[in-house]
Amino acid sequence: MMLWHFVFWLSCAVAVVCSASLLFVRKPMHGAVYLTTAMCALALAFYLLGAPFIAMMQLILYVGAIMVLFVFVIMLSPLQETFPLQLQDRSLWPGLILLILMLLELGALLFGGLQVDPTTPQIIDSKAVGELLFGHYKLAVEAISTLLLAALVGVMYFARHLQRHQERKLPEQQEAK
Amino acid sequence: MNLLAVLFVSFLLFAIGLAVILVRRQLLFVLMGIEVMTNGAVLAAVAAGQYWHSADGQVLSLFMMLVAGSELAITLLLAMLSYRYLKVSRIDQMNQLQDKLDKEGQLL
Amino acid sequence: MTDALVTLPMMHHLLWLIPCAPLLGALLIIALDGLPTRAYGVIANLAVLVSALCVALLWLSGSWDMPVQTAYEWMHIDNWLLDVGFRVDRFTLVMASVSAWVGLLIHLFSTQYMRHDFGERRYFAYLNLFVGGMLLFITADNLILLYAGWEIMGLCSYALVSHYYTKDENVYAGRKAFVTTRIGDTALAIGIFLCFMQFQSLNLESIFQAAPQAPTGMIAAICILFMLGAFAKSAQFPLHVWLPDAMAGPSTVSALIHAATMITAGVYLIARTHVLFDLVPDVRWWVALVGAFTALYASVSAIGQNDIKRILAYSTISQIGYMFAALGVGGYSLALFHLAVHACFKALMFMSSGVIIEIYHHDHDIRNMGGLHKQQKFLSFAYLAGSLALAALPLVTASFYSKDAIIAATYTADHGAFLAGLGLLGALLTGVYSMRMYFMVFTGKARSEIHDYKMTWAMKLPLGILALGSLCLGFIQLPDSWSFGPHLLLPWLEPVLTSVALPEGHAGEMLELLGAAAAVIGILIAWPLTKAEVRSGRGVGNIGFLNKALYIDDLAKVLVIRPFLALCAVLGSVIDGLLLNGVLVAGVRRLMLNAAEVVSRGQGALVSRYVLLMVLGLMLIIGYLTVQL
Amino acid sequence: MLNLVIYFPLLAAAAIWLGCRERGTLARSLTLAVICLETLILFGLAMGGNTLSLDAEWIADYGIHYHLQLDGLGLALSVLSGGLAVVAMLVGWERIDRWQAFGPLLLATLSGMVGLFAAYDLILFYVFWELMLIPMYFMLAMWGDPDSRRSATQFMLVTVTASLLMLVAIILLFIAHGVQTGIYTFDYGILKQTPLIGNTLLSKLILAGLLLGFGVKVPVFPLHFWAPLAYRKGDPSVIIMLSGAMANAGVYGLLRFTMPLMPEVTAAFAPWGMAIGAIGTLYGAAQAIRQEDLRGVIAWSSISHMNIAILALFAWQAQALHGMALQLLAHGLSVAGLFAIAALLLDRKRDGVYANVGGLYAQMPKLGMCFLFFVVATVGMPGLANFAGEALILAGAISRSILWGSVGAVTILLSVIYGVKVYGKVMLGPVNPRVPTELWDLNSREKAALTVLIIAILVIGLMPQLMIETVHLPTAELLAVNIDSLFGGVHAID
Repeated sequence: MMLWHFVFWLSCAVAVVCSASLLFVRKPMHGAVYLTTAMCALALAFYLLGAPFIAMMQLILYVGAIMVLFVFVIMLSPLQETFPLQLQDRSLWPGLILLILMLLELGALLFGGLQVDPTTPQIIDSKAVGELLFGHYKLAVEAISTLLLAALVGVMYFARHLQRHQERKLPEQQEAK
Repeated sequence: MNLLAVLFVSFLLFAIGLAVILVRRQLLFVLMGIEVMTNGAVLAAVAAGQYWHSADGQVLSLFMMLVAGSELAITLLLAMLSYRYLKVSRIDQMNQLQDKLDKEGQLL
Repeated sequence: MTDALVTLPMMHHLLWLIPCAPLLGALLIIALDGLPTRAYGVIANLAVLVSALCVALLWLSGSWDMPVQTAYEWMHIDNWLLDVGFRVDRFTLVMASVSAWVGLLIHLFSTQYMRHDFGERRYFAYLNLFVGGMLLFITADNLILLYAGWEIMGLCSYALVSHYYTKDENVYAGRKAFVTTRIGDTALAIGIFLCFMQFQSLNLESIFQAAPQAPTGMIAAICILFMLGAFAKSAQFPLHVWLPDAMAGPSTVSALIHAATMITAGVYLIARTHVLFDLVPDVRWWVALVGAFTALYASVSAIGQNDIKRILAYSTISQIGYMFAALGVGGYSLALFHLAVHACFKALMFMSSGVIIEIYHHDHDIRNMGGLHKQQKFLSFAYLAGSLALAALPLVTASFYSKDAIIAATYTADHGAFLAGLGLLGALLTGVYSMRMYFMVFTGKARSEIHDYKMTWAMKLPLGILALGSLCLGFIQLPDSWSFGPHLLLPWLEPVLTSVALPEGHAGEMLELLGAAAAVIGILIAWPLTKAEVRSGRGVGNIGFLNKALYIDDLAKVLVIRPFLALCAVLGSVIDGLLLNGVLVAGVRRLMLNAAEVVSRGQGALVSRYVLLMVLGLMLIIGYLTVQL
Repeated sequence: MLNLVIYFPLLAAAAIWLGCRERGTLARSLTLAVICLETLILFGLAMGGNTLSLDAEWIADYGIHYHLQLDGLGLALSVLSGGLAVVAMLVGWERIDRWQAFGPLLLATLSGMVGLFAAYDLILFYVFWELMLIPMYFMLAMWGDPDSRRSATQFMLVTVTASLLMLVAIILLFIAHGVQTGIYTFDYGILKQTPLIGNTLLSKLILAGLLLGFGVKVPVFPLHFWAPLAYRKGDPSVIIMLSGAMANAGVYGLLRFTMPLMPEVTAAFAPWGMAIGAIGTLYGAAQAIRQEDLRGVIAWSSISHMNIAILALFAWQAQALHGMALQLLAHGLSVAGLFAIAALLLDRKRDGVYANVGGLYAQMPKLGMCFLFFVVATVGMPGLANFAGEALILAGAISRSILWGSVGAVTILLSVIYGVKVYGKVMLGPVNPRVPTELWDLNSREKAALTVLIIAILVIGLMPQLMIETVHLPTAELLAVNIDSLFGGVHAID
């Protein structure tokens, strides 16, 4: 149990620290790497919480799909600039102050009066999830699948836009030459 | 497992994501911040589900991931388009749809 | 009297033809397209002939005691029971005869007179409509139908006065006629509605029966409103302003308006509703006062006119004034008598004046005429008959018998001496202006070129008949005080129209003599006056005060029309311009714009600001939860 | 049958819209055919003299019924709307372009109007009300003078605001009625059975909302500010529908939903309502006198005449209400005739501003005669339709209140001033040198359009009893709300 606690909180800490580093990195690529790390750490945390299915999904979907997308975009994007953090920008401060206030409130909320019994995590396997998914939530699954389809169509549409833009650009460049 | 502590971690993640959005105004970082926020929410959902020994939390987080995935697929492409067409990368420069009224109240 | 020469029981069912034949004639003329122009004149004549014959048949069949015919139910809602119904009694019959037969003569005259004129078809349609309207007005058995005829006449007067529409002043004259008389129409309409409110009926008979029980105040209000209506229609002071201008139409139209239809309608209205007026003698007295005053005022104005038609116009106003004076003292049958006489000589004079104007090449100014007697003998004698009748030459002309009786009758009313004095003075001046006009036109040397004009039988016949009427119509009713001669009209009308007591003895004889003397003196003054005027080239017509008819018209323009238009403008700019569009519309617009600007600035398309607001919202929600738990 | 007459134009509109994308002339012919058919069906129903009705649950939770009932009054107004639509089409035959859009919009409006006159449920009424208004906005904005956009937008904003107020009032009425009786329903038939009692603040608010909502459409005197501009700038064909047919809907709404549903508060308001009607009548007429163009005069005269109807409405008296029904029809016909004349002049490139016209009669005597006929009808010549309405209204109003009835009667005078003035300025007088010499007189299509109106005006004027009998039953039913006992206040202000 001790080990569980150690590994769990460590992975949580890694996730938090890696996320927080997004605030400071200069290059998007570095940010993507930190984000990937954080997600992997979270996957571990999910596993430890007793949700192996979600842990795998976290790896497959987030790390395997979303982050890859990120990396693709970063690599494809034409401008390779760096974005340093600009804290001297005054307009940032009210937001940060509000954020800190919110955190304080959260702390007060969570640790102020709530009493929650600690429990030991039990493993809820993919079978249970699947039953629920295709039983009670089947309508939501349909909705989500429609959403995915819509996203697919949307992406294809935009991608064609992108293509046409490039095609238009090419002759112009040739003429310029 | 102390649920409150896990929830606090998830809130922390959420807050960090929000902070990223607020502080870093480049499109890519904003998107990353959104991902962090989503992750925080997913963590909360999973933890709560496990606490109640129910698979609902996991189903919910699965949905969230899928939604986040489809959202990101489109927004990333849009980000790319905005680089190409508008030549901007900061979200506060992307205000082309802003209302601008002339003196007579007609939209310019 | 009731022995019928011809027995025609069907007559009760033909009453509708009297007003409807000319109306249908008008409809036919409008509807039938593409006929030769002459055919329209024929249709119009036939239509009026039908109603004239119907009236004649009524006489012949002796059915003058209230034949009533209901054509169909017009509007019926609860006690608003309104039929299209016609009714004839003795008084109506006289009036209808005047309108129909004089109207027929004018129609006949028009077929020649308006030949090759402009807009003949339109002219005949309106002419028919006009006569139809008048006959409808006369024969109607309820107030609304009466009002309908009244209004149709207003419309026709508008259309016919502005017959030569290509000139702005003619159009304006038509408009003025319609609008001014419409003032009276409004009063009449309100009066009718009050009648309905009071009696819950529109039928004349039932109103007359219920009238004695009604509150006097209400009857007085109704009578005042009717009186105003009559004044406007009959061009009594101060609503007479439209009539002199209405000379813009063809002369035959003037003849129709003055003799057979519209102008006399006011007289008829009051006589028709005399049951109500008898109940409120105080109101009725005002009718007499206005009438007598108008008689004098119009004679004064007529003296100062140079336009032949304007002289005639003022003479009409003056003569109608006498009729109102008679009405006001209760001499309804006297008014009717004078009305018939006046119809004859006025139609005659107007139609003749039309010819005269043609001869002098559309010049209306009598100062440029003269010497016509040698060229147009028939016209001259006809006109002389008319002029003398207008001047009421004693014994030989009809209006001596009718007008002097009126003057005598006014003497019996309250302040009778004053009323009779006004009348006598008017009679004197009438002699002056009427003979001045005749002398200026027909005697002496021609002051401008005289064109050839050949009158055909269709023109001579009506003029002849009317001239005969102007001279002889009076012999049916010699003054009551004369023991000899026929007394046909007034006693015959007695069952319908109560007659008035004339002054007895000394005063009566005095008045008779004075009346005769006034006319003769007037005529005698006219001759030297005309001589002097022809010689010097300057005369009464050059006196601006008289020529402008005491400036009443201009006064009305300044005092009524302009303030009214200004009021309209002020109301419009204050209510619509300032309050509604200025304050309300523009204010709301301003408000919306400002609000939009604020909101628009608030959103500003800055994503980070949205996030900030989101954070704020989140903070508040969580804060709320924290406090709650 | 009832559903058929309501939805037939709407379905036809959809079909024409989908089917005649590029074929304007086909759309025009089809639209005319549909409107003629619809009008004939309605006319047949009106001649039949039966009241059609249909009742079904719609949204049971809120007591909303699909309740339709088309009685004599509704039928008469529906036939009028259909007839005016025919006239509007005929006079806009060549001038209006893009029939593939105009036709469906016209049909949709017509459908809304028929539905509105049939609706026996407040929510249903509201639905049809909006169905009637929205196509009208597009017709106003897309056809008409080049700068009609602005007036159309103003029209839209004002009417939408007003109809929202009306909706709020309807909902408040629903609640108030529910509180009073325990039955929560929008069904007019049920609401009518148990009218709202008492002169409370709530009922005053409801009345105010309804007055504003319907009054804008009429337009009642101080709410008329949108109308002159819209009437002047819109295409005359559209305005025929707007002023001739649609304005009636406002009066109809007031007639149905104020007095019968809340007699006490309405009766308390009635003297003020009569005052507003009388003053509005005079005001409209006075403004008409001031105008310097044909369409401006017609617009104001329309406002003036609709306010007489308001005078009658609040007199709530047998003659006045029958007169009001006649007046609605007569005003619709005569104002449509005048706007048709304006349309025909517009076809001849004459916009009706006094400076650009004058002496047209010489070239177009037939058009001039028709014009004069409509002017004369408008000024209330006996024997024509408007007189029947006005005489009844004024007689009824005077019976109720001598003061306001008499004030209203002054319109007899004022109407003739502007009527003959506008006729004289446009048609008579010296020929304006700016007028081209090759204007054509009426052609057969234009004659047909005007003849329909002229015959209708003559028939109603000469035999108003036909119309009175048609509208008698519903009016008598309305008059069953006996307010004589409630009417103490009227004579008090005399």
